[in-house]
Amino acid sequence: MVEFVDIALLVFLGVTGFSIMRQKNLFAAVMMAGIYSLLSAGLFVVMDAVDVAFTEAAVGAGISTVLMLGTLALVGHTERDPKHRPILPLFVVILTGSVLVYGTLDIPPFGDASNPAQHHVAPHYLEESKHEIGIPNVVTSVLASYRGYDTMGEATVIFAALVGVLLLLSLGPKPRRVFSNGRWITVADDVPNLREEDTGRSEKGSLQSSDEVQILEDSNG
Amino acid sequence: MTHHLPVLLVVVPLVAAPIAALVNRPRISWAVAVVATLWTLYAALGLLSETMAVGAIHYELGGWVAPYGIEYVVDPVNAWVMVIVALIGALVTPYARRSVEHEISEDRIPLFYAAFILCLTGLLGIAITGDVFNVFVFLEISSLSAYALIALGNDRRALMASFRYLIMGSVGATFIVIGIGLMYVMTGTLNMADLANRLPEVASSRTIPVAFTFLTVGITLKLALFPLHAWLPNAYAYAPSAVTAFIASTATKVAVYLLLRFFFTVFGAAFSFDIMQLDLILIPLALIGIVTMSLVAIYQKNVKRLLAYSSIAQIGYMVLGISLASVLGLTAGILHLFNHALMKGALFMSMGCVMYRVGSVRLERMSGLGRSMPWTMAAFVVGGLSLIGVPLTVGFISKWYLVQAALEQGMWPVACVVLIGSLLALMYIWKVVEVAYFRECDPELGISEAPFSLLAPTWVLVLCNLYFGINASGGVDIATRAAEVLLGVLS
Amino acid sequence: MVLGLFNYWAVIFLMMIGLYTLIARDNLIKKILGLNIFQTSVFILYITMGKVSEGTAPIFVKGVEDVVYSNPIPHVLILTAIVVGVATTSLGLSLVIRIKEAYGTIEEDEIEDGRP
Amino acid sequence: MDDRVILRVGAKVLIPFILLFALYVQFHGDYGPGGGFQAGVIFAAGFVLYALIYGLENVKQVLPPKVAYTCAASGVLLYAGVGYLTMVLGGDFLDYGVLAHNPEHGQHYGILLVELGVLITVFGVMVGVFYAFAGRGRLDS
Repeated sequence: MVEFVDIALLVFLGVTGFSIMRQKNLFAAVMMAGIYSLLSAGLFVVMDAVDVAFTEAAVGAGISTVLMLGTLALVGHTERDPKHRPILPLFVVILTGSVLVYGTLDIPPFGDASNPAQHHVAPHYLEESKHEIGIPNVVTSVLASYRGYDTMGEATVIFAALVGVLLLLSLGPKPRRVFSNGRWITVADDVPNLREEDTGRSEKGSLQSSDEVQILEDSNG
Repeated sequence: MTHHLPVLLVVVPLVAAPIAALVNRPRISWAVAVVATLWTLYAALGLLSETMAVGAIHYELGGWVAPYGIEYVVDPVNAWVMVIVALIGALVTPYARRSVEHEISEDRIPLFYAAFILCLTGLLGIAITGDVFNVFVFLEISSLSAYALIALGNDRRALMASFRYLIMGSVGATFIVIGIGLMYVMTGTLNMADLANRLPEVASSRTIPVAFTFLTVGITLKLALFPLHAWLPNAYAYAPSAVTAFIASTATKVAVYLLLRFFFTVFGAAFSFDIMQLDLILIPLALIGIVTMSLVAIYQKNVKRLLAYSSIAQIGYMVLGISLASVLGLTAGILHLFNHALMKGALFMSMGCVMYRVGSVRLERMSGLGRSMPWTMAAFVVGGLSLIGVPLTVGFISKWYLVQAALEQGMWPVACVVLIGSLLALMYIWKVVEVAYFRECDPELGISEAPFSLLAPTWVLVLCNLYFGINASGGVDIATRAAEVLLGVLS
Repeated sequence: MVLGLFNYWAVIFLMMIGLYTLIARDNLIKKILGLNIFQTSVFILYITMGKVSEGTAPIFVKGVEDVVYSNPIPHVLILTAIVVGVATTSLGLSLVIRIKEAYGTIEEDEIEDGRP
Repeated sequence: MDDRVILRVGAKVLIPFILLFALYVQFHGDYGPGGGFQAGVIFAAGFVLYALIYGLENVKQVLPPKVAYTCAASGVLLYAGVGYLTMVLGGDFLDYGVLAHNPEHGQHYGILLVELGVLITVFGVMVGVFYAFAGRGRLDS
């Protein structure tokens, strides 16, 4: 029964992933990506990773989707048809995939309890955490105590992401072009649009003194 | 206190970053960054001298013994790398104050320093840890803050450069995660020393070579080794000056360190070079990288881009040294980590001075700068000489060891390519020197010398280039010791 | 075990869909979606490694003894990786917004001047 | 605005329960699935829902952006602070055992505190990132 659910979910995931790749409407693709996350959360439950499933559902189908939709509202939601034939990417992907498949040939089969991964460090957590920490959820024990330093790093990573997002979106000069009432408006600016396109003009006024020669050189440099 | 030094090295800047963000005043955030970077320099030097005296230092985080918890391990190899990162950090921060005020809008400055300290924290965390998954976590701290810092460049191309770096960097990191996973499933551990013990049993399986391949590809993406370098030139060229100076001299060095750590400590030299025959792939790639990237550098019109291509070529020298897998070759590679940080730091910082006064680092805007900005251009010339490998500079020392290492194994064509690389470096450095010294400047522009607070850190690095070039024994001793530790000649 | 290596191969297929979308598509949003698929599939790979058949979630329940638990380590690692993934996504998306504002497009091949 | 009565009333009813559920997830994390990260995301989701229904400006009055940023930074500080505290008390960094006489109790306190740190950080980051995305591209913001 479990195997059946597992296979079904994997098939669904494959179909969803494939249609995200093919989908030209980005709005639909983002919704599909949310579904992809939910399906993988389901798969995590089947494979006993309830904490991971919870997080994936909250993050992948929740926060990520909200952020993606917020972005689409600003950048538009249709993808242009690709211009070139993707032969090199296909080659890279097939090569990477076959190397990985080759690598799995000696991996212990799925669910094998004699897998070395199940024998060295993990049993220590499963047996000793009762006495050493005394919390029923082993995942919490490992996350917050045995590997608590990783979790501090994780908190720092998302803090770094906030710093980055604020630097890029909330602070600094006001955008020259904004999306308002369903269309793009170029906010009044004394420099004509074409010129600012080609000079890579600085956002800060102080570096504006770029002459015409540089403009031409820059664009083919 | 000394017992906690390894962890304090990392967590002091880690705490300084949110503080710098919270105070939200440009000058105070800057001061926080100065204190944090000076502390890391002090701690890194302390760790280096201690590990040279007593051997490997272990620190158990959370008080859990090694394979069950995460541990920090300091040995001459990573202490050396941490000194490089901390030294450059401690010099770039004072330099950054005026440079950043000039290039970045005021409301962004506090968070700029927060991101800057986070980047430093991440790099130090990668270097010091003895746990492979912890590497990934700190790798992402440094990468995410680096993407944000690069995107702050004034040119809009900085945004696209940052995005490319983000995509390539994330693919690299995910490859590393796949490699770690495959190692874990075969051994059941994430601790580097433990992995080194348990990997030989399963090394004959088909999984471990694949794990090795994924780790290598992932790390080479991060360090921009020749065919995987596409993200690097624009990222270095359009990032703010202080950011380029910092990232160019530290981020790729830490990636090279990771390569060293995985090849020699985790997998062991025997597996990496005898079974996987890594040298057959890496030596040609390094050689092609040195020649082609130096050639591309000659045709650049933007000097920061020129130096960026030169960096890719220089990474070739480091990888070459590692791939020779001998004590001499590793010594050359490890020495070049430090020496390249010194020279590229000095070069990019002098370009920051030019950016400050001229507002551009394009070649045609630099005519006559030798007269109007004598100290800046003199710094560039010394850094350039070091890059070429002229005697009495650090560049000479690492090239000397590299050529010796190649000849030791009878690879005289390799030695020739190293010398050709020097010639090409001479050509691209000369191009800049020619414009700066032998062309008239426009007196109406009224360009004056860069301010002292920019020149002083630049010249400290320039003097380091000369000092360690003349008095090389200290650095060579540490590098040799590190090479011996990696090869297991000496425990 | 019926499944054997099927699970691994299916996951590798998913990973490659993500990687392909990331490399082959010019649209920057598509690239980020591809990255998300790639990373999520690597998460599945890890969790697959930790599954023990007939096992249960690694949470002790009072009075229940002699149960086989699945391996908690991959779960912990992936919790961290998910957070890292959403951090990368949010930073990438904010870059996409800035690129749209600066260039007026988010198709990579139309953004010509960024090329080396 | 009046045509969205169901949404407005529905949200008003739901939001307290969402926040309550977040706290449940936080404190039940020791016994079942959940913990600081999930709780932080759910807590933030409550505010995101409020913003979607009542508008960004209104939610910014309830929770000013500055507060969200401060949360994000102080969560990291709290987590690292626990590490410093254990160091002062004579243990290694993040060795919660020294926080109480009985190491097991110390572990409980430590885990409680660091999970709280994660909750605060994640909540602050998620809300802050949402503000940044939602506030971009508006002439009035």
